[in-house]
Amino acid sequence: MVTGTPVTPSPVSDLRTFVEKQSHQRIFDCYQCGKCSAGCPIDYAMDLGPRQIMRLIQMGLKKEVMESTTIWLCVSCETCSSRCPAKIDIAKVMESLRILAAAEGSQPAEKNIDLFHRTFLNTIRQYGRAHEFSLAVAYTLKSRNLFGNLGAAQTMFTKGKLVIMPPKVGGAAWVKTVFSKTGSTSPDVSTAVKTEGRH
Amino acid sequence: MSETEQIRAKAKELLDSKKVDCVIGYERATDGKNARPMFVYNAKDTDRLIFDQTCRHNLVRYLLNRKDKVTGIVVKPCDSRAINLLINEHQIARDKVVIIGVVCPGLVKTDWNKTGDKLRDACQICQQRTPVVYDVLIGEPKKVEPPADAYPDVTGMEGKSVEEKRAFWEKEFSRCIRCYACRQACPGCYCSECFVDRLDPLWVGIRIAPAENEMWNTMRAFHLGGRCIGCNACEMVCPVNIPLSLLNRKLEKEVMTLFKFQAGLDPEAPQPLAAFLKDEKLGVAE
Amino acid sequence: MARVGVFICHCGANIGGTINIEKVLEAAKKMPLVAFVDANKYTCSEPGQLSVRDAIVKNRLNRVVIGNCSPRMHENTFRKTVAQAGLNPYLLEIANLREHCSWVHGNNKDSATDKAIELVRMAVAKVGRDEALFGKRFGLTKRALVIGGGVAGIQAALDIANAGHEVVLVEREPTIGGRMAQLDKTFPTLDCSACILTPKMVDVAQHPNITLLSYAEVQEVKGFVGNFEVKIKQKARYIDLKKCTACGDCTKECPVEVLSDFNMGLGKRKAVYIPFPQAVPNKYVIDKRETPPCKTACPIHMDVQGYLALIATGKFKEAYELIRRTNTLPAVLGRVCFHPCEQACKRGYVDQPLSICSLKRFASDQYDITTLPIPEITKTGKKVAIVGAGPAGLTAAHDLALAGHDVTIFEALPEPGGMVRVGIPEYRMPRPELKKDIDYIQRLGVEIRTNARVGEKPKLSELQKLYDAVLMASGAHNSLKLGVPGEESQGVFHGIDFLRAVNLGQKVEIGQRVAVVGGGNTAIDAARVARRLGSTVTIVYRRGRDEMPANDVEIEAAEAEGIQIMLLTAPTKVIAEGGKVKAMECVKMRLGAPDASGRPRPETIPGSEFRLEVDTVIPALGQAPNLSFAKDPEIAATGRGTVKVDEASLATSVAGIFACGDAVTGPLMVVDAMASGRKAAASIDLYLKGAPLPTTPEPKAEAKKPSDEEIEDLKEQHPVKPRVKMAEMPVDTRFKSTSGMNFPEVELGFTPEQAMEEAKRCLACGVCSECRECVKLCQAGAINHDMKDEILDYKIGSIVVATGYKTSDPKAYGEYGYGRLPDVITGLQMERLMNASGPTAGEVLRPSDGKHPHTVVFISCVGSRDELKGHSYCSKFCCMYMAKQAIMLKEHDPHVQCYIFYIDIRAGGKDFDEFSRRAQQEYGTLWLRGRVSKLYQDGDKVMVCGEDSLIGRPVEIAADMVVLATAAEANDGAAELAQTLKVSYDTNHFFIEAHPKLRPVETQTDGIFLAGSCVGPRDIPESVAQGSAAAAKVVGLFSQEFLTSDPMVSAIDQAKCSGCLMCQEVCPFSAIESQKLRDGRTVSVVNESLCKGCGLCVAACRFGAANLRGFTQQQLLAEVVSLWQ
Amino acid sequence: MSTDTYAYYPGCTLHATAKEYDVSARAVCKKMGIGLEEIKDWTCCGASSAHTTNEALAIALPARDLRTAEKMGKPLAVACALCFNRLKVTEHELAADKAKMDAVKALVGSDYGNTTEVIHLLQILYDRRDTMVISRPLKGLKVASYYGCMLVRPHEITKFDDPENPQMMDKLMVALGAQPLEWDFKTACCGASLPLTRRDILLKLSHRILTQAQQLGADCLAVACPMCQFNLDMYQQAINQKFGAKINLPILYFTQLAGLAMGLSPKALDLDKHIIDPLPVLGKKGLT
Amino acid sequence: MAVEYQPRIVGFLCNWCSYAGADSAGTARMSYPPNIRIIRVPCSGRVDPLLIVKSFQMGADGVLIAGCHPGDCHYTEGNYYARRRFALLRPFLEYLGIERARFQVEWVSASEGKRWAQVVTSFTNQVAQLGPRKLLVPEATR
Repeated sequence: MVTGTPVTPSPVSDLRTFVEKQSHQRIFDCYQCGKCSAGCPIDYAMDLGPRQIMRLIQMGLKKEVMESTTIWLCVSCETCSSRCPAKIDIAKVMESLRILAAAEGSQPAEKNIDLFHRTFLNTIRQYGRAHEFSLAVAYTLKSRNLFGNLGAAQTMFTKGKLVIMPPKVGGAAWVKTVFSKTGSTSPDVSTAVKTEGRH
Repeated sequence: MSETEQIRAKAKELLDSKKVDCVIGYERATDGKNARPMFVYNAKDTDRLIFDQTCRHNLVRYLLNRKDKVTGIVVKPCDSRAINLLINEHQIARDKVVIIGVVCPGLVKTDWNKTGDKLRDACQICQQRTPVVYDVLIGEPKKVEPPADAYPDVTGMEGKSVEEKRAFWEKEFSRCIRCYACRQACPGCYCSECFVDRLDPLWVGIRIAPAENEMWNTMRAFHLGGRCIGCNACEMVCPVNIPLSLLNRKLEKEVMTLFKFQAGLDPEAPQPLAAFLKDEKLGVAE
Repeated sequence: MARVGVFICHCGANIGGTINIEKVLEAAKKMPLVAFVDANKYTCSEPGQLSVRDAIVKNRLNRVVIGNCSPRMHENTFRKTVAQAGLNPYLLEIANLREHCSWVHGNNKDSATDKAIELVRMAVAKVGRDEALFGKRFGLTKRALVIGGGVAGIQAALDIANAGHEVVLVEREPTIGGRMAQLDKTFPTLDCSACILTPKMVDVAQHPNITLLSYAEVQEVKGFVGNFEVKIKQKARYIDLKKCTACGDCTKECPVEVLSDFNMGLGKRKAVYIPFPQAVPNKYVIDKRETPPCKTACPIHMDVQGYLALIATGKFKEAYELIRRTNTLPAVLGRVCFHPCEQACKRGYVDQPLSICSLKRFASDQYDITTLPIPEITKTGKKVAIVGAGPAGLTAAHDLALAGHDVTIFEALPEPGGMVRVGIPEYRMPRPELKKDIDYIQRLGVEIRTNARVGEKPKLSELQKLYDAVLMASGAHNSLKLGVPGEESQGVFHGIDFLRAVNLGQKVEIGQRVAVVGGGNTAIDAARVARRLGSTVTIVYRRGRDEMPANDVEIEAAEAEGIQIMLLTAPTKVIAEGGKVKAMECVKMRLGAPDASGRPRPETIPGSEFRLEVDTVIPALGQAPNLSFAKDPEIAATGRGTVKVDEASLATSVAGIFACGDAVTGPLMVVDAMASGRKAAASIDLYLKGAPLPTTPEPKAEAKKPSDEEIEDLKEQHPVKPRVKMAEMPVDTRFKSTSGMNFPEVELGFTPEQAMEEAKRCLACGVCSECRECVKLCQAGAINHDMKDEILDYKIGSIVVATGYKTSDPKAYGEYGYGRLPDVITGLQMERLMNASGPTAGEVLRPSDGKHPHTVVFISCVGSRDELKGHSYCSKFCCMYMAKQAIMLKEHDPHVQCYIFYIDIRAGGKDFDEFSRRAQQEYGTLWLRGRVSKLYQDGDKVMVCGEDSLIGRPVEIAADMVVLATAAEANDGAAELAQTLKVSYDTNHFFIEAHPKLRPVETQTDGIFLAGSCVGPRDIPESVAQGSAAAAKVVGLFSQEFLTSDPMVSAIDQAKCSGCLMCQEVCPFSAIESQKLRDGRTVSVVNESLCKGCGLCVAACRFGAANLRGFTQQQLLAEVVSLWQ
Repeated sequence: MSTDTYAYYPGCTLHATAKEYDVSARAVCKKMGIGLEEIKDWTCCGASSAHTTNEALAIALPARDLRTAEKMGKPLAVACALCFNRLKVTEHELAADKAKMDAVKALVGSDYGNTTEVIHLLQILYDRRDTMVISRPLKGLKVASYYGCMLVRPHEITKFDDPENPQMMDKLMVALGAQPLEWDFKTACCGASLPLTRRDILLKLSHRILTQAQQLGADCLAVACPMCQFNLDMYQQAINQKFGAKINLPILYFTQLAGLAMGLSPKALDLDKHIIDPLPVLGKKGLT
Repeated sequence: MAVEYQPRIVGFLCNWCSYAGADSAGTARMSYPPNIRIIRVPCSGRVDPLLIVKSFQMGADGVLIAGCHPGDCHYTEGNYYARRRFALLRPFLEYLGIERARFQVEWVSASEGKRWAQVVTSFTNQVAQLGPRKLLVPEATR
């Protein structure tokens, strides 16, 4: 629950405008039935449920939204979207909020998750494909969570599932260029990439 | 025995036996080359009757003024379809006509005082060589193999761009002098008061102006949609040579593809615009 | 000279807020014919109308344009207004400035104003061409039709009837009462639904002015207000309403049980049933669906489902008696029938068809036929001779004997039974069983003379003299020849001759190595007999396995017995030495294009000849009739050497002589022969009575294959359960002859347990199995299984539609697991559980284990307010009934704790909100705000995952039972009915009222009114109120002696009409007739009382003769042209 | 029957943590005469990370692989559920938005037409389940089919079975002679990409799924998603520790079970690659 | 999309379905382009081709006919005849140089206010894209 001093709702907010444009979802279609929160497997771990995020967007309370753990904890399992009686793809809304956060470089409430995703993308950028080993190593170092993942690593290794050598792929070069073309973060491919015939 | 002789013989027999009180046929026009309609009331006049490739008039039109009397009439295949049309529209009764059907060699281009030997364009692509209805048939029934495209002229027109079409018809229609000869010649145009003559509602302005002409020519053709039997009488009488058949035949083609219907073949079949199928797909509102 | 007054309405800010009225008035002033302009705040208000009237009078206006809301709203209002000012009401036009302009262009005031000006200009142009119109008066039938017998319909019917008018009340179900009858208590008063409803239902039944047609449906509605012509289909109830006393005896022995729809699938009911004890009419009904495919497929249409149902319930005796009703040779058909019924059996599409044939045999095995009573037979004194004691002849004899004729059968062979006796080997058809069936026929008084070969002694002509009718049922006993060289050699036996000899116990010398030629049942029989005679047997067949005509079972059995089958092989010659068969030369075949019989034509493979070492050849290629006896009198034959008969009557070329069976058709299956015999008997009976013979053969009924969807459903409902296999003789013991050349029966038949288990597999396609047990039990003799649907015609003056609603199917919500999780039920199901006349007699028990639930969770809006899986609308009464059920549950059992997940509590209504709060205040129900997202089974609990959005935390509740408040939907067939009535309906198939606020129970069609939930979800008080409201409308209508027709109808100008009659072809109401004028012309004229003013004739009329008043060509053209002025 | 050679997109994990999926998939398809041609130089689909932070990438990366498949002119068989999801989403987004399509063309090649048919391996096997030659029916093996999120959601994009109660894998199991369990967690989330970051959540979610299956007496879980397999398999001990549970459920790929039923050897199906050793259970049922 | 000029559109709406549908669009305050001028007719089958040709001749940029969905006609059959008539007229007008897109028939029921708004919007845009029609000179008599 959002507590604190009285808030002044602003139904027409930049936040809502951005989200609606980015996610193609109609925020005001939500009538707060709560089915999203009810079905969200991670709701219990979030400081705000998906329904509350929707509400906060409706009210234009950006700060609360951007500081919530919700948008980072969402794993896009789409359970909410597949059951929303208002046909809102809530997962997509969450996605758009992460994109907004990235674009604004705001401080994520779940640093590690953000970090994980960035590290993951970096491995792709390097090799063209994901490489669990280097991902694990890089992430572990950056997150300073040295022991958490050792166990898993070992078992995997013994099972011969852990490939130490990163993959060599023909497409790697291409991937690099795409990364540079699309920039580290960009909301929409069509805005990110300038093509002929578009002005 | 030549067609002409056969026709004369039949006409004579009909008049002698009083089966009919008039035979409508063709006689030689005063230029000695063309043909013109002839009403024979007297058996002795029958030897003036002729038939050849100059007999272009669709005589069926005249039956409309003789609804109650029994009439003998000489018809070409296209004309014969007009008889079915008029029966279908309850304008004439089958038992009031004795039909002398003639297998058609196709008409030649004619003009005053001269006859060509080239077939008329319409006759070149015509597939109806034998009358569809008759009491006596003159000549041997002919079957014509339908070509790949029965409407080359229409298809050509369809190929044009909107601008071209617009320009084309503007050129044609602006020539129209609204003499209504086309209407008078047409066996299907028998309205007691044609929409173009109506002052209330005033569908078409009285002025001779392209916009008005367009309205006239469009609706004349559309009123014949699913009814035109393709005798081409309208076009033949047009003093300014507007290609009216190009309009008629477009509708004929559409009616064929949309409703699988051809006018004048069956006197019983309901007209396409007075019938429907509940779940037909016609490409509107689908 | 037209003087037009233009009046623009501000409609408060609705129009004025968007459109610049001043500008509009300015523009209007300048329009042609306009003599006066003015604006009002609310033109429809009393002062507004007054100002219009004054203006008309003061300014001598003779035409009026009003720019306001949609004409569908206030056209009539202002027609009256101008009429009061002395103008003809039709000299008025409306410019729709609100719905079509200000309300849709609010974002663009300027262009809205421009548009408004043009709309007004169009109206002015049109009004300029308006003419004064006058309606015609016509009479009306003061009888009302009420469609739907729910509480709304009941109320409407009663009110109309009490006002002294006749009412026809049509209800689709067997009882009236509708949904309300299913409810237990009603909110907010908690009085018992039945207690307040049933008295009304009884009133309906007893009211002298009400004709109650239950189990009936409206099929067609013609005509117009005051003069509707309605066709109503009265579905066959199979129970005579006058005789039925509702004693319920009929249900006692009914073997069929199906889920009770009245109890929403909780609990079962019989095929003959009454929905609930207080049903009105208080009469039973038999639930009979399609004719079961087995019955249709059976040539003698046996009540298959019937005797299966009886066997399943252990009523073997009754089963046999039912079989007897249609089948004269049960013991025979129980063994050797090719059972087309089994091919048609729907269970076959799930796993395997029922073993109908064997079950029939089982029934006959159970019954001692010698104890079968002989019915009363009244003799006619007529005598019939039958040639041949085969299945056809015997069946005919049986039927004729029952009809009271004296029947004598002349049989050429020493034993009766025909092919069944001499063609089919004993191991398939034990003689004693056959004898039993024949004995019974003899007990009916039929005389059978064996060794009496008609043609030799007696002659056919003699029979003709001595008997009143003769039936030729002489069968087909001549073997077809192989037609290859050497066929006459010693050691060649033709199939049927061979079998006949063996079956008559004659000695037949066959060799060690036998080749049987052919693929039919005869071939298989011959082979298996030869095998039993100790030979090694090879079957030679020219086509492939799939083409073999013999039953698969037989073929498999043959192989099991070690008989080799040589496919795609044909004999070319029989090689003999010293007249004795030494071998058979064969050639290999390949399959070519299909032949006439549809089977691939076999072609020889040149050079593939080979030699098959055999000493005996048995060609079994089929049989043909022998008609040598039918020479005097000469009986006409067909090219195929069969008797020529009349298809319908089976009469031959000679009067009084009939023919049936193989003699007519060539070799048939036993059951076909019997069918043919039965048919012959029927026409002979007619012939003897001197009645005319049938002239048209009855059409061959085809059992239709179920659709793929249907098959899917069947698979859903019925788990795979393979057919019960009956015991067979072990192969080795099969060949020990019982006596002489007779061998023991291979199939040993079902044990009672097996039989019942197998019979239980029946899917009961027809629901009612037509076992006719109920008929025996009904003392009142009210049951008639041959009842047919009938069509009733009524003249009706006005119609009230009250078809109500149904609840949505929650299966759309996979996350709620309805149908999978047994303790998840719907609200209506809960009503039944709580109801004293419900499946649990009012004790709320959970379906899974019958325990009392303690934690019950309600979920609202299942199917409502859900764009994704349901309807966008709110079903309105769910919140209230959830509260009610929560309260009642607590009343039933104080230990119960209820939770209600709601989104918004919709409790608008007198005492509603108090009631919903009482559920929490007094009964401790907890209202939780949020929509449940997931239900799952956890042990014997149903876990409910929701959110309480007020604390913003997820909620999990372990429930014993979950109730889904499913949405209220338009009833089945609502849209179709709307089309029949030509009233409009919305995308949810709810009917559309003429105006949502001002005309809530009217439709756009005069004389048709609406009541209750067919318009949208309504609770009881509203439905009742609407019922009365609709009734009031009807009574109001009926209070008039005459109605005035709408003058906006077509007229045809005779001067212009050329009589092409196109208008008549397009008129949907046959309102246009031909008329011959004095001048001899035939023209069209409009019958104004039939014309509905659609104007199709106008568009169809090239001559400009047809015109539609109020929408004339002139008016519409003026509107078009005005746009460019 | 539809095409019999497919372009094949294994996805990154199938070359590492989910090797056994790749192996068994290839083995089974070989056995069934289904050709799998691994597309050349395929690159990562971007997984969940791309579309959480950079939609441009999330579309561009899969598009490249789609184009390669399009060039091969064969439908694209996908093993990893997550990849399948991303490829489908891309296909969908590009069809819906011309601007995006143009942008993507600029990146992957102007000749790309977005015509590739993306189909998941499970679908392929399901469609052919009647033609399978079952030599070792999985008699008495109670299987809890676990579909996870990525196959079935969002339904209007993946168009894959019923998102709430899918049946494909269950029906496939029936065809294999196994006994699928009717349970309610077929499409519940296992914790997805959280193992490294918020393992607590992962453990909780997976725990609930596993206990449900255990309570219903499952012998093993069948999965179609490497991520699910990894989470449920790798962290079972951790779950047992954390929640004091005694769960020991092998997490098998449906391809492995299919292979088993078709008589392939456990070795050929890499059944030894699992953390929770399936062999004991299978052995008990006489399936090894 | 941007409408650069304001096309003039004539709409013939049947009273029972489409006109009512347009009403409900209004009641629901759905906005659509203001270019259409609605002429109310009892049934789409009432619309004489003369009216359409006349509208075009007068200078209409587009003509829209709207009636009940097949099967729902208040007069049972009216829209079936309309469907045939206009199926024939449409290609004929195109043949005369009036683009197909300028003449449209739609089924809109009384409850489909939303659909009506969409129909009008897309038709208006579609006509607007074609730009003004070239009329025959001099323009028609009024």
